[in-house]
Amino acid sequence: MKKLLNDPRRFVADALAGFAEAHADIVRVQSSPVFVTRLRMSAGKVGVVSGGGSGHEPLHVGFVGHGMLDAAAPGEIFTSPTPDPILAATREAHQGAGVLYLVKNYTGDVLNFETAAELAAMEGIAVRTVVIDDDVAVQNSEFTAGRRGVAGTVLIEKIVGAAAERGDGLDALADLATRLTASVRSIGVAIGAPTVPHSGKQSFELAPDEIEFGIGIHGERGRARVGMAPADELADRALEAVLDDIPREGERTIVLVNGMGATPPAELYVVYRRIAERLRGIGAHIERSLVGSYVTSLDMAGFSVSLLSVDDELLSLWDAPVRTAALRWGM
Amino acid sequence: MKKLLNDPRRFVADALAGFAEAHADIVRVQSSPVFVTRLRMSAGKVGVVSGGGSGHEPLHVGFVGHGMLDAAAPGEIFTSPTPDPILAATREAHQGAGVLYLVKNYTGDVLNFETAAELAAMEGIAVRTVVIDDDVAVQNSEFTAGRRGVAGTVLIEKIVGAAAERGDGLDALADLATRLTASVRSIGVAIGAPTVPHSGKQSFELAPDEIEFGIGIHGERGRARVGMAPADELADRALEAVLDDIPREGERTIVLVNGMGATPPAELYVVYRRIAERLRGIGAHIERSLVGSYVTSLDMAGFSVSLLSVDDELLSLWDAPVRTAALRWGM
Amino acid sequence: MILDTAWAVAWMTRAASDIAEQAGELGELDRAIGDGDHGENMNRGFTAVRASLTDVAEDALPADVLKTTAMRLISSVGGAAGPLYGTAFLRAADAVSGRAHLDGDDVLALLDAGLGGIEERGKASPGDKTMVDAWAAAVDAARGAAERDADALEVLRAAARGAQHGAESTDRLLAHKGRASYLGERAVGHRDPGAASTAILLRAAAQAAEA
Amino acid sequence: MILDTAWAVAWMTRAASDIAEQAGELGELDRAIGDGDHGENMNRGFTAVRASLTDVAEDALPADVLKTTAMRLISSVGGAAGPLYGTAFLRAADAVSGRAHLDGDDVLALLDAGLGGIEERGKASPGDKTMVDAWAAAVDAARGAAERDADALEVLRAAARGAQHGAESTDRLLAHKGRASYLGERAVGHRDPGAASTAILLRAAAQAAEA
Ligand SMILES: Nc1ncnc2c1ncn2[C@@H]1O[C@H](COP(=O)(O)OP(=O)(O)O)[C@@H](O)[C@H]1O
Ligand SMILES: Nc1ncnc2c1ncn2[C@@H]1O[C@H](COP(=O)(O)OP(=O)(O)O)[C@@H](O)[C@H]1O
Ligand SMILES: [Mg+2]
Ligand SMILES: [Mg+2]
Ligand SMILES: [Mg+2]
Ligand SMILES: [Mg+2]
Repeated sequence: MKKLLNDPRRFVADALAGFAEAHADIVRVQSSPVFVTRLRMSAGKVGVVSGGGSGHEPLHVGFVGHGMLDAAAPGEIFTSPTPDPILAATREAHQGAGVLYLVKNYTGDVLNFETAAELAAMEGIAVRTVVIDDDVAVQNSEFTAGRRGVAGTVLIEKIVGAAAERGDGLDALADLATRLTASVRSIGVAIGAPTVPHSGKQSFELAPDEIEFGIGIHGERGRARVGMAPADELADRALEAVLDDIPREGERTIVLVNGMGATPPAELYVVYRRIAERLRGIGAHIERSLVGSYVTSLDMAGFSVSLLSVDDELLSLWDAPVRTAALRWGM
Repeated sequence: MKKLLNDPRRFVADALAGFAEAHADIVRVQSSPVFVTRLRMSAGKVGVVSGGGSGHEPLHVGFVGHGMLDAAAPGEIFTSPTPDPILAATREAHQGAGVLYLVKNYTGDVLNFETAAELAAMEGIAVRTVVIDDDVAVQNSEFTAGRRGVAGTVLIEKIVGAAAERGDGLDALADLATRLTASVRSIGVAIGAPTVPHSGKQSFELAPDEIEFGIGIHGERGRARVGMAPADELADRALEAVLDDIPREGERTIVLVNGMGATPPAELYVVYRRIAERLRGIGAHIERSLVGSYVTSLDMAGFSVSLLSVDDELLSLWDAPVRTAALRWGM
Repeated sequence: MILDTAWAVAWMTRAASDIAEQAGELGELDRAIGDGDHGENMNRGFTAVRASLTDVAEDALPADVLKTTAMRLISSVGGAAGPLYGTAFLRAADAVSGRAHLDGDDVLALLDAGLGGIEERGKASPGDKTMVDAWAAAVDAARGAAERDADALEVLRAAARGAQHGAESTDRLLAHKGRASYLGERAVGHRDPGAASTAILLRAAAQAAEA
Repeated sequence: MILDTAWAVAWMTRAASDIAEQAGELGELDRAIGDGDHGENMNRGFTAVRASLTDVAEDALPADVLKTTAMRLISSVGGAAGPLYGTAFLRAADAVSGRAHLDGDDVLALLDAGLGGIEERGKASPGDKTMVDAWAAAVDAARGAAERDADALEVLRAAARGAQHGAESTDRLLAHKGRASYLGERAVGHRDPGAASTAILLRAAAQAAEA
């Protein structure tokens, strides 16, 4: 394992400390328990809180700030945070108008946020939770833990954060997040496995000509192991999987082509070129796009594609000013 | 070689096409010859033009836009562009006030921009060229090609771009760029080699416990091959090399911790934590920072550290609004 | 040994060292069909548990130890296993609250309550290839022993054997809960890491009673 | 064969196929002490040169072919080699402008002008471990032959042999120009890729004259 780190046990703490230093104008990183809040809360606003395992940076801590998240609780590498930091984050994010949890659908995240919500309720904080499950790689059936929450989360956090900033109430925000969750779909492709610092081992082994199609963001295996193929073919297959599953054919859409951590920008743009070409081909309209590494899996190589169906209102929320470590415009 | 691409010969073109699609609100990518311009030029402003080999994205094309570059000429992978696209970019960037070339110090870049400048002059366009050579890994002696231009380039492009936007004239801008070049120093460390698409081979081979200290951004070997070490130790050594060389001890500084392409954000923040700690330790003040992958080497793993000494005026130029694909704030 | 507070502390202490010893293997199981962190998670949790059990109050009951264990697991494990084991030990504590010495029926009640907690929070049933398979097999075996009027140690031993069989039984299952459920057929042939850690924990309970 | 326009075209055509054939090796040389693109760069350039020489005007002179070659190299190679070879062929064209048939002295003048162009633009001297070493050795050998009143073919053959020796001589040198100069001692033992491509180009010139 070759990584820029000191001790695997210090990795999350060191990275957060560096993050705190680098973005002291936007966030504050608290310790015992560890969570991240924006520097200045907007009084009276509904708090939007997320969190989950570390190793997916900039998700979630990089999206704390004006117009997006009020607080985030980062767990250990690929491990949901415990209820304590979520509760502490909730208390800070609560400005009298309640708190919305945006939770990626993993058993651990769901359970720990659930406990935090119960504890917050006991303190008189109104909490609503929306579980995000955008990964079409996983069947959403009674026989699985349900679809996973992956890169589409960023799109939801941005839009819900903007709606919170404009003053929407807790129930309206929960409804919006629920609606967004129903309109976003993603799928991931790994061409190289991540190495978890603690074990020093790759999460899975790929032959030189193999890839993992439908990969999760924790190195959980996907739909199938298949042969490596040209980028256009991979993009086509990913897009098809998303289009097969997305409700409404997404005539107006926001597209996210996301890097998994070890994939350089040029390769992501190669994938995006094809996605855009194909969407044009079926008459869809890309209203906005993001191409970059926003939801990573440590040093996994590969990409994911997310599509979100949008209308004018969602677009204006997307365009609203945002100032976070990893997403910033309009201010 | 496992990369998201179709055909090595199409790689640069495909990536640029995707880049054009994704950022059609900011840039226009022109073909035959290939170069990138901002969507709207500011009339009467000095044009700021850069360029160089591809494979370093977002440099330079990702820095074309309001408040930074007016145009950029991307070459083949790791290969300087020829004079034609530079000249074409120059013509578009010329809004009556002349054009400043910001050129990284490589024989190829210097010669091709030189030829373009001659041709531009024949067309009556005033051109000034500033060669950036911030890499302290290389001795600046008569017996080398001189120091290389590396990640510090981003800092210079941002500040010079802001000065151009506020209306500075060509000579003032060239002076500013020259002054900045004298005040910025960088060094890079590779923990994994990049693979050039055409050859399909890694630029160099590293044993599992080896790294390349003082690496260039084209996989050119550095000062020495040394043993892998904890991130803090690597950060210390890199910082020392930079501090040894930077004029004025850099009491007020902008710090860039740059990812080489395959290094995820968390690892960069681990490095930044240490850099910030050490700089505080010697009484230096980090006025601003950038942590992210801004000057990459395809899928090389590793980081570089750049320091730029600043004063109030430079800081206000740094803070001025910028709207490019890869750097954006204030608008 | 009588199953008193000292036993409960011994259980958790032994569990902590067994988990520490086998964290690598648990991680490997999770790497195969999950995300590789189960050993690390459990080790972090039981290290915290052990630290908080160094000075148990004189008048503490077994339930207090179980409750402390639960709270430490909830606040230090994270992931799926943290809340599930946390709930299990909370319910277990509840099931034996007020009791200073546990008999065979108490042990059965403790285990059964733990199982109920996990099933309820995880919405999992036996056969879903989770820690529930190990717990359910442990409870079945413990019930058989208790019905034969075995003593507490015998009930614990039966539970430990049951948990081990339950864990082994997950090898051939498809997963319907947790991360392994994404894998479909590809999970078959691999043991569920949570079931494996349950087997370690319940074996520690019996061994603590034997010592 | 007389060194006329057909020879010049044959030279570049042969150069194009030799470079294409050895692009991999040139890339490897550059990968060792540079950035690995020299083979790719030269191949892209000479592919463009070959394409632009398919319909040379009837009244074209050798100098026209050299000039076209220069322009295509400048506009398609990029990197360091593009402007350097471009300048070399521009100057070479200039040196034989107006001549329909080149004799031994013309060949020497052509090569010497090319060398001068490279030295001037690259600010390199013999011994710096660059293409200059191959060109300089070629010019020296060509001069020796021309002074012995050798014919044009003989001068070309001498130049080709000289270039090859010059390229080989770079193996043991430290580099003072180009990317290899960053390597210090680590460049020793490796051949300069530009010197190697020069040897290929000048051998092609002789072979085109022999055919
Ligand atoms: N819904 C569930 N019900 C019961 N047990 C579950 C459930 N989901 C997961 N588990 C158990 O948790 C174990 C995984 O724990 P761990 O790896 O620590 O958490 P995570 O899956 O969040 O990484 C699985 O092996 C399984 O035994
Ligand atoms: N200053 C110089 N003078 C003469 N030749 C040079 C100089 N710099 C580089 N070269 C030649 O150029 C060759 C490298 O060409 P190439 O790999 O195509 O360009 P780049 O170095 O830009 O990647 C070197 O092997 C050397 O022969
Ligand atoms: Mg986990
Ligand atoms: Mg090059
Ligand atoms: Mg796990
Ligand atoms: Mg080269």
